[in-house]
Amino acid sequence: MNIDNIKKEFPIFDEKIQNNDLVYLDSANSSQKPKVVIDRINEFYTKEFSNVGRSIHYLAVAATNLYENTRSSVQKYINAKDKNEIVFTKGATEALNLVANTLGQKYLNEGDEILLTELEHHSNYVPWHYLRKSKNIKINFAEINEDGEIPIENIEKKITPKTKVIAINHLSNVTGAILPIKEITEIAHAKDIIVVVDGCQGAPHLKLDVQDLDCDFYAISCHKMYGPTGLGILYGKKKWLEELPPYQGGGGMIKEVKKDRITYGDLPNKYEAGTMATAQVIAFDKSIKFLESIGIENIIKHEKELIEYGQEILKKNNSVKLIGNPKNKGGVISFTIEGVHPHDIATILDEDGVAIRAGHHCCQILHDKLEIPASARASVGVYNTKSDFDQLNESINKCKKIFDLK
Amino acid sequence: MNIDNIKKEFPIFDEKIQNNDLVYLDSANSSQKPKVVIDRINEFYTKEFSNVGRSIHYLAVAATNLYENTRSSVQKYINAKDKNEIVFTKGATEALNLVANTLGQKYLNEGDEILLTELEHHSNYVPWHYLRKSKNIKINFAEINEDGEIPIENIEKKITPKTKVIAINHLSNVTGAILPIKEITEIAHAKDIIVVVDGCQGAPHLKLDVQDLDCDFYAISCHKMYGPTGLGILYGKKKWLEELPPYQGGGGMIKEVKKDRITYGDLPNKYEAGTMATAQVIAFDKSIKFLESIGIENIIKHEKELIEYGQEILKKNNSVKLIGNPKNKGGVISFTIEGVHPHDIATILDEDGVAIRAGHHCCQILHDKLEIPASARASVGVYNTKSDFDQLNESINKCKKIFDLK
Amino acid sequence: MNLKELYQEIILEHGKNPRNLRKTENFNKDAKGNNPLCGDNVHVYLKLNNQRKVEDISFEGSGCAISMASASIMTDLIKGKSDNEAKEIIDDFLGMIKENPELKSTILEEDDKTKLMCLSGVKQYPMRVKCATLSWHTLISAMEDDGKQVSTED
Amino acid sequence: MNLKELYQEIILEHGKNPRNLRKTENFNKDAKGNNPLCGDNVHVYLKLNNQRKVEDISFEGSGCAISMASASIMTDLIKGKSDNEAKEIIDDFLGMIKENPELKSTILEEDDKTKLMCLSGVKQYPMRVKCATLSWHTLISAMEDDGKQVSTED
Ligand SMILES: Cc1ncc(COP(=O)(O)O)c(C=O)c1O
Ligand SMILES: Cc1ncc(COP(=O)(O)O)c(C=O)c1O
Repeated sequence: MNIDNIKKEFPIFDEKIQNNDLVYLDSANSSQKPKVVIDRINEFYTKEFSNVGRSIHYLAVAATNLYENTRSSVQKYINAKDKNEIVFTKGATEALNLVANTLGQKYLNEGDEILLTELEHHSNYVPWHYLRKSKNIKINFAEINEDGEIPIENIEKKITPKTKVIAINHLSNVTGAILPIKEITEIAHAKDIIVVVDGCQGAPHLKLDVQDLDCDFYAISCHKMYGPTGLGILYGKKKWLEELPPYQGGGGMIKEVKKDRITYGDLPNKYEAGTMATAQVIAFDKSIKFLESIGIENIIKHEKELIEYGQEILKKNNSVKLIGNPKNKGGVISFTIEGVHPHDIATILDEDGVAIRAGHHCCQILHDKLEIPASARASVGVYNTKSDFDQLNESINKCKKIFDLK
Repeated sequence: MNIDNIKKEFPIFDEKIQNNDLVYLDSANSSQKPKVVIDRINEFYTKEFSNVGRSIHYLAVAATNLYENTRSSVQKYINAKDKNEIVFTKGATEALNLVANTLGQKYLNEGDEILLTELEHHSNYVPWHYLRKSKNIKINFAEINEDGEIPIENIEKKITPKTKVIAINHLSNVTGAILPIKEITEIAHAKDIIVVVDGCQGAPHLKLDVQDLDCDFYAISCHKMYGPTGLGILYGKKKWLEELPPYQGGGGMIKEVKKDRITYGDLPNKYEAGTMATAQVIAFDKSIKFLESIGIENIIKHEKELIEYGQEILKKNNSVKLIGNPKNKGGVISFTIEGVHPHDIATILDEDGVAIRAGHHCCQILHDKLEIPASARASVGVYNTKSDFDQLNESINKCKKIFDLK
Repeated sequence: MNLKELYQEIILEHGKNPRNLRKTENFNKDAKGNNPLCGDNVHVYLKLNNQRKVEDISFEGSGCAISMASASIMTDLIKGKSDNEAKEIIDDFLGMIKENPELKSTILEEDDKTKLMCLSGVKQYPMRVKCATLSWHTLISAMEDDGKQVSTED
Repeated sequence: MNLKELYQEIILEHGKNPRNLRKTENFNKDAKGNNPLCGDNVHVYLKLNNQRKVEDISFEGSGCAISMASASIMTDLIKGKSDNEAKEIIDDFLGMIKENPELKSTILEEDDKTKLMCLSGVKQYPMRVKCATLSWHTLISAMEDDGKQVSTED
């Protein structure tokens, strides 16, 4: 599929938003959905619906096969060694909670330390904070440099003999900085430190090879990856998923249930309690196929060009101040305008059909560090074009006019 | 909407399943979806998609309103006092895990007792079992009588001064027994015992008034209620949801995040961490509207007629042995055939397009008690008709023939 | 929708140069408010004298033009009023933002009413309503001084 | 699909009157297997003598016609074989269920092959394959005697 006219695969762009064409620059929040994915959901509910893994009638067998098929597709897409290293969750947030909770149950002890970075999303901080409360575990933060990156030295500096886990972003949803996961993992593993990667922004925009990265866990958010809402994925190395205790308990994850004891099922069932997001999992196969049909190299190239163009144009616009300047940067540009609060920017841009996000983007630690209460963020997906940034810039100028800026 | 020809609202019945009409008797597992619900998902992704509660652009505002709108619809449908007593989860299993986990964190202490029944689904046992392991809490089981019911005396008998929680099924997914929740709650509350109801089978099939039932928590599975997969609901009394700690941590559930402390948001955000199942929540509004348009009284009447007819027909069939005979019974008939294993029954029925479930239906405790390894189960939804039971009976006869039974 | 109605001259001016953006010395009532969605926060300080008159009112915080203007105008209008008058003005303002087309109170001068009405532009911007009302809800909380932190997430 | 192929005479007969459904006295190897999805479980007992010959093999458990017949036929054919022969037969059977159209092993008599081939009907019923293979996987586990419980969920 050619990325240059990929936009037509996304039906939402046929719509007018308050009489404007939609300029969607909020993909880091959630991506739009291609027709193939929407159609698959529709088709499944219309012609093939059944719960999976429970009944053995025709529809149930077919649905179970489709469900497991997606697991295999994901395995291949991220190059996991084993199909059972793929666990479906309700989102990346649940995936990270699962890891923190089960490590807390079995692996971490009072006084142990967890290393995060100042770039972490709340979803990769609050679950660890729980362990701080319940187990007296210490949390340290690797600092950003002035470009909004986390240089590897800043990680090394904060590793102590008590560090047991490093939990880090793959691609910052504010500065766009891409973290050197492979290098971090090497350093960490040499000291027996587990590496948990928040791959929410990495998975849709970077080449993913978990064996190459060698991280122990990788969390994915499917709705940011051209997939349905209500679905996430946890990749975990088999040895961990086998060793750690289960997370939620319920139907489907057990082996034997007696009044006085319970044994748990094997992978991947052990971590998939209750009826799962069947239709969403089945449709997500189409998201993977869609990404494959474009090719991740083409996506990376396309998004790099877009971001370079966007940065260039915004840098020329005085009043606009870009946040961070990472050498290795993904499809996110955050900025402020001196004298205009990001919420006012977002409202004024919205009037032209330009959808961006304003706020702290679930990264309060970072905004505190930068000493700003909020920022505006434009983020891209496969469907964006350079003209989207032209429109963004034009609307920013309108904003400046309203606020009487030069 | 007239329930007598409601089947045409469900597109799946236009399909042929291996050249047969679909006789779907597996609704207790998951219900089929009406066109209005499928179309709503389609429309939302096609024309209106955005994440909710984060951005402030047009699509995000509209989606957020739709999302909250479903919350209000659910509140009205179950007659909750407050909109914020409705929490969206990924399923009933997660809802029950949430309750057990947060009660375990704050309310329950070593030596406390939890009272379940022998009718409980694994999803309403395993989460409590975790507390047995982590907090040394004791689990007791109220026994079934020979009709497969839980008479109120059997509950009372097992209450001790240490009982802190009673967690019970509203409607058994094996025997169909409807439990007298209101009476149980009265007895429990007189002794300051919290009542948690597993409403998976109750919500789609019974009149729901949580204020009248007066239970403290009620868990709902949306995919069994003509709604999308990957969605559940936890109803909780406000005082509990306010008092108990949060469950999963992440974006959207916080108030303030600092490097050394975190405060949590108010209800309902406190319990909705991360990106939620946006499209599913929005579409579920149509499921509620669909149920309302038929009227729960009509549904109850229809399903009662079906079950009486089904029982009558199966009772006449020698070889068939019904499991339980509750006076107050919902739309579930479980049975065995002497000399034919339930899996063989299911396979043979499937050949005629008759979809039932075979196994322990996530109720191993009950099957142990009944001293059977498995059973066959036919369960109904609004779309079933008496002729479905005629076909069931005919296929059972085919089964008997293959196994050479009289 | 109409950006001109939202960002009227008065709003922009108050947003840029908010009045009473400071901390009242010897305040005897105060409360904090925040909006977790956008990170806006405000701290309102109040000095009620023995006659239950608002001798001074001020605020600290940061936020968008709408929320700063709203807090600025609010503090301007409330200063010098009795606590009952203040409550009437608050109710009137919140009622206007919520549903009423106009302000009803007879306490305010026409001039002051005009200022407040300028904030009515947010009605067309549901996500911005909270920006306009946060400082007002926080003021209520300060007057009741119940120690509860106001949140406008809902 | 074809129910007649699945439920052949031999299957029904073995299902109804399973051979070796008992517990070998003085067994020296055993393993348990279960299928959490359907609740089937099986316990295989083995007595290997000094010449590594299967002196006795038996099983306990409950399950559908397919799984009972499969365990019954399996125990019948394995009895008296050396452990290497047993392994070859197991591989052959599992290979046939998985992909091969026929059995390849030359160890078995034609008659015995016919019996085993009767189980090939499950190929058309993916959810039932596990029923046919559970006892075989459990036998492997017993022979390796690694103390691990077999599960066929996967
Ligand atoms: C009585 C009962 N409780 C709990 C559950 C679990 O619900 P879910 O799988 O939707 O989480 C079910 C359905 O499987 C059920 O029937
Ligand atoms: C970097 C990062 N981590 C975690 C999350 C949380 O993902 P989800 O909301 O899908 O659970 C997000 C998205 O909001 C994110 O951008």
